[in-house]
Amino acid sequence: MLKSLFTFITASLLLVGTAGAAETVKLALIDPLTGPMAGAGQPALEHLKFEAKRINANGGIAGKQLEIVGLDNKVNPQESLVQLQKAIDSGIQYVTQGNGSSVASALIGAVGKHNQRNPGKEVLYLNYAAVDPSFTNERCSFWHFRFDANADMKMNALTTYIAENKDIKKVYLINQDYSFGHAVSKAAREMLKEKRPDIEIVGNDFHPLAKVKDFTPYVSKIQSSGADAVISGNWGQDITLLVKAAAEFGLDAPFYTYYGASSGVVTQLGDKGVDRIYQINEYYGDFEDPEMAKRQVEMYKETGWDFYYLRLSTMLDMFKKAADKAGSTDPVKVAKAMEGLTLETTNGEVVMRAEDHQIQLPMFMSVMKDDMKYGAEGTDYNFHKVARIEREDVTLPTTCRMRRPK
Amino acid sequence: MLEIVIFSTLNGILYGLLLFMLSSGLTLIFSMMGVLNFAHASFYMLGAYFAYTLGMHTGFWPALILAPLLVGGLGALVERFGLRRVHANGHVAELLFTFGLAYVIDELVQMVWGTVAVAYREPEYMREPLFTLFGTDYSIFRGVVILISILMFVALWYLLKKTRVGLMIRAALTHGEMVGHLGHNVPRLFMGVFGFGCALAGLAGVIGGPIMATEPGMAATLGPIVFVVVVVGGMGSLQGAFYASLLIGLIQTFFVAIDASVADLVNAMGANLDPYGELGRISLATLAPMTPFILLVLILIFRPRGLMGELEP
Amino acid sequence: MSALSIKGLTKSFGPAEVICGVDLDVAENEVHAVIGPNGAGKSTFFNLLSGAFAPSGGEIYLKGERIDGLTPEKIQQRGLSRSFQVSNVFGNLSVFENIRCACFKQSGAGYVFWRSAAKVRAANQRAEEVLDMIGLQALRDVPAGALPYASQRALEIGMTIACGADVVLLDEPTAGMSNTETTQAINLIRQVAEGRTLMIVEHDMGVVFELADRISVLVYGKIIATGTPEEIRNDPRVKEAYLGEEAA
Amino acid sequence: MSQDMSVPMQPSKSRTSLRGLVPWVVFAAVLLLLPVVFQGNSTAFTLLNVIGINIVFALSYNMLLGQGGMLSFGHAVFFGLGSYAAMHAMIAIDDASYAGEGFWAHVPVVGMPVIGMIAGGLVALVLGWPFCRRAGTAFAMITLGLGEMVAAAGQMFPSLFGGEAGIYGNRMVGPQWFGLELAQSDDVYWFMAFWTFVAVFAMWAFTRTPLGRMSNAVRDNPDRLQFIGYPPRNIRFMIFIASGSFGGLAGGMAAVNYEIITPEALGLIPSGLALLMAAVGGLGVFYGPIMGAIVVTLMNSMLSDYTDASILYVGLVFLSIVMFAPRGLGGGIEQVRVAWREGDLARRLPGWLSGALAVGLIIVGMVVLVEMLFQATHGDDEFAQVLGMEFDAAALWGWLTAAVLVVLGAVIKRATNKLREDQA
Repeated sequence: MLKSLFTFITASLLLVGTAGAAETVKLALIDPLTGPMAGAGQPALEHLKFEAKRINANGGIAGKQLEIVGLDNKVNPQESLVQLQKAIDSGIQYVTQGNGSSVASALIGAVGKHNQRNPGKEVLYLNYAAVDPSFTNERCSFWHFRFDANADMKMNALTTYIAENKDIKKVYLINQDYSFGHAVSKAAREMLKEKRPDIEIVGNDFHPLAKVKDFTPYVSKIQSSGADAVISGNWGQDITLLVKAAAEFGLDAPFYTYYGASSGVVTQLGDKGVDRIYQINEYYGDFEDPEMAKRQVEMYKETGWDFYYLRLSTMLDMFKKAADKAGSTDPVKVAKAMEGLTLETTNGEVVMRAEDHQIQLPMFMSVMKDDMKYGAEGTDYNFHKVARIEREDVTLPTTCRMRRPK
Repeated sequence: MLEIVIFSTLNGILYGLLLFMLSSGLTLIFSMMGVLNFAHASFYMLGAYFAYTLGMHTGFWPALILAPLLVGGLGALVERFGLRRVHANGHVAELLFTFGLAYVIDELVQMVWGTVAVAYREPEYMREPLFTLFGTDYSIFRGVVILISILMFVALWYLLKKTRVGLMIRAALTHGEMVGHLGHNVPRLFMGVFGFGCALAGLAGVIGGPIMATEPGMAATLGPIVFVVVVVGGMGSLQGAFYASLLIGLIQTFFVAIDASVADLVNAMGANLDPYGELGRISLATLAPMTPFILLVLILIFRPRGLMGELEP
Repeated sequence: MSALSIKGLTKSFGPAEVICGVDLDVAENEVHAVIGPNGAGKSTFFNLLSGAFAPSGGEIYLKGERIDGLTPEKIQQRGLSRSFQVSNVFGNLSVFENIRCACFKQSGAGYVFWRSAAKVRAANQRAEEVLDMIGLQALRDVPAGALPYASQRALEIGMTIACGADVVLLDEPTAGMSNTETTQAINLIRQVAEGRTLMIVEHDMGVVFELADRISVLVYGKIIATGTPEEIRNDPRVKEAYLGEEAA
Repeated sequence: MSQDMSVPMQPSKSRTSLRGLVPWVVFAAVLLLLPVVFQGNSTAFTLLNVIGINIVFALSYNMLLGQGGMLSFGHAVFFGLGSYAAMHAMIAIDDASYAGEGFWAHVPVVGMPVIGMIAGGLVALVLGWPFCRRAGTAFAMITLGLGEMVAAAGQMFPSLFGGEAGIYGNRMVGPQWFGLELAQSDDVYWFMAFWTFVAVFAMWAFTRTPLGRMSNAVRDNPDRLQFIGYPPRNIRFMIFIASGSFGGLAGGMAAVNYEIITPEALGLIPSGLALLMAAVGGLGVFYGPIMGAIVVTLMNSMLSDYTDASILYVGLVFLSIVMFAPRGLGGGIEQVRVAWREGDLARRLPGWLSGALAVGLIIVGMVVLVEMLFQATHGDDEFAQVLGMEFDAAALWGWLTAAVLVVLGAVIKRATNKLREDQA
């Protein structure tokens, strides 16, 4: 009796799960939607859904409607593979992720193995924010495309900007204790020694990812080191709480960050952040382009989140252009079409380098300012552009030797 | 160098006092009812969230009183309709109940307040510096936190040592049945103590929320450390919990503040560990989150009754 | 050589001295009863002999070998086992399993995990014998916690002798039993006594005088008299201790 | 310690009669039939593989709690370290078979659970002795400390634990035994089914050995054990090693299934999962944790497709079992089996059925309540769907139906309580 009951329950539950209309193409976002880093994953999901409407409005992906599926991985690589398997089992062939290079490295491995074992049912992984340089160098994979500048490219742009600021003599590095954090720290030390040998690195701290709640001990260490500037690659709650503790303790050294405009920073800091939090990113908060301004207003009204992830829009636009060019949503064809693809964006032309699937785009240094035209998180603070670093100055060579399918 | 020592001590004491406020309630409940309340940190979280919601309407100080009362009331209801029912099945069942309760509270909080951290901040005027030392400000709020926790420790000590209710609670700590025979309504006493313990956790939440970030994961991070405080401090001993939480607070803060590696620490004590080996290279800062649990295992092996406790868990 | 010899045994809990210097020798195969008013220290005395408490002073020799201060399992391994005044059995295990657990020690099979317990022939056979002896074959599969009172007392005795000890301490084996149950218990104890040295703590004078070869009277932690049942019955000191001043 | 949590164990007759083998034949039949039922449905196979791992994990946990009375909060340490050992072995196999020689080149990936078992056992052997001094709260606390310590250590030794990214390997390496290529999840299923059967049978056989009986004795009455010649600490230590070994075995199975292991798998959350599965399934019955593993795994992975509140339901189910059915699902079934065997099933059925109906009504009422609460707070779809019906949080009648269902259920339960009492 037990056996039939069991089979009946599982079968009925599973049948419902696999039903899916034929004419949509699904893109699964595997990112933290709960837990300490939900502030990084949730806005990405809302941004994708918001932009998917626009994509579907003008023709969708090779004629098919784009559907976004959110899968929560709580920033854990093992849970991510469980969600990946779930996505693959329900027929999804496109996966995107951005928070945590540890997760990204697991996804690259898993997608590679899956495609090798299931020819004809390949899966493509579109990475919008995991910037560990190795993914487009020694560990590059045909099935992985990156739509954000990698850690070394960002540090290249960041250190060029810092080099011009003569009164910075001592720099303190603080990063998350995993592959990405160590990559940022290594690049910072190497590039600063090369561009400004006179700058002294007075601290090089690593703290566990997403676990530190109170950064005061680290801030008092920075304060006593007499640093003129702090460089940090932290993202999500790790940057919000770090700058909050710094503001609270009256640490006046400026912060040069990768993700300084993460959700929560502007609200937490208020005026204490003005002219002190710098960010190197592919976009900024001035919204000079009216089309982008319209999207910011609409998106905030609809979802309560700001139009922060321009790179997600670029990703979807490129995905559409490649699929339309290939005339199909088959991952292998789309991947081949996307190699070397150029796209005209609000910041000028960007190109997906065929050699290592690393996007080449201009970067912007921006700093937190008050009474901005389009404030973030309902305040009137946002990140104002202070410098544009052209694509040629950002780009770096690659050591990738990619194995392409026949 | 002096600056690091001063500020680390201040931060350590603050973190220790917060841990004490959180674990004092659990010490009472754990030693009197033998209930290992796994949901204690969840009540701490509820305190923070209630203070956030109430604070918007009533402001900080009224919320400082109302939120713990609300959490205490909730705790009493939980004891009355849940824990009491499971009491008959023994301590394992009580523990499993609180384990499930922690699950449910964490999920309800996410349902009501959302999965992203809530911007619960101390009031504006409290962010100004109380004093500035070596260019670092120490905010008024942190001073208030230290004040409140010291006041709470004194009040709790006075209540236990000097009042009749305190006498009854201390008697029930070791001889529960005898207190029953003396005509005190022990079930109501348990309900009161459980509610009071949860109120203490709620109070810790009200002042801990702004410092430790109010988000659904805050219970999970502090949960295990609270048990360390209670066991290391010793069963039934409030002073034990006080010293244990200060000890853990200071150790964890100094491990982060000191810029040394395991090799430096060990070699300072005469050993010669290769500073670039995999073990030697670990910085004390990364070792910091592990220190409370090393302390717990060591105490349970070498001094099971803890610093000040009389009876073993 | 005596089975059990106790020299100057003392035990105090903080200031209170419960056993104040006991000297006693129990011969081989003797049935020795220990009687005395409530609170005389009889149970503490048994706890000292079986290792539950460590003595404060004095020595205990089991068949010539010193055992005071050893842990209960070491004393049991040297051949002394005891029963409990309050039934102390494995509640969720069946009667047969309770007895068989006690039998594992003799065949050294307690830690075996590579063979089924049913295959440890020596232990199973011994358990069946003891079950027959204590007359609980009918209740062999009933969980020990669900047994009626008298059967639990019989199981208590069964587990004590199943360990194969030759010196057995029985702590009030017939407490709370009806007359018929007491007579059954007496026959059982008589069977148990064959080839073993027995010490019994008992209140029921009928049982004591029926079974005991010799009796010791313990009052306020001291043995005031030891002798045959006849001597004890007529001993003035015993009457005085039991019946108070006016009897003397 | 957990006296009333466990239903009395009915020992099978001493001679293993044919009747004793029936459950194993049925179990084997189910394992053989499942791939036929779910032909080509890879979601089902992924789920069944996880259920297999969780069954072994929950049963190995119950060797400690249900059988030995030792409540542990660090069981994931053995699972995690067993998984790490198996993963390192897989990497070694990959390197060795690439080079074509060396010991590891001959070890098949299907043997990983043995590596996991050895690792788990060794860890328990090395760490266990100071832990087993006392059961009860002290044991719970010290295992909690161990679990959190090892999880924190996981971040520190990159070569051993791989830091935040963990360590991953490839299961399609080395010599393939039984033609198992382990490419697709249905291929992995045979690997899982085999090891699940072997582990479950071994753990059941363990309960029939003298040490297995002695573990029940140390659970029921550790003090009496001393007086029949066994120090309780020795018995607990050996059970600790046995339970750690089978925990490591489950870890080895997980290494092959997921091909990745991160320090997260060593902490309190997976240890809590083991406790959850064993308690829901029933601590006092051997097959309890098997049912618990199936129900909890299904709820954890399938339910989240239908409702955002899936984890809340897991918590609520756990709470209601601890409060209303402390013997868990297994305990309930054992009651029915015993009643059926003693032939008074007909007499007691009305009481049970009415009780089940009452509980069913309360559950449906609660589910409607929770769904509407979810939809009201932050659901994006307008209606809460429960069993096909739609409830709108704004409309009053939705809340009314929920309240009526719960009250009706409670009334029926109270009314039939009397019926159940005098039937007991």
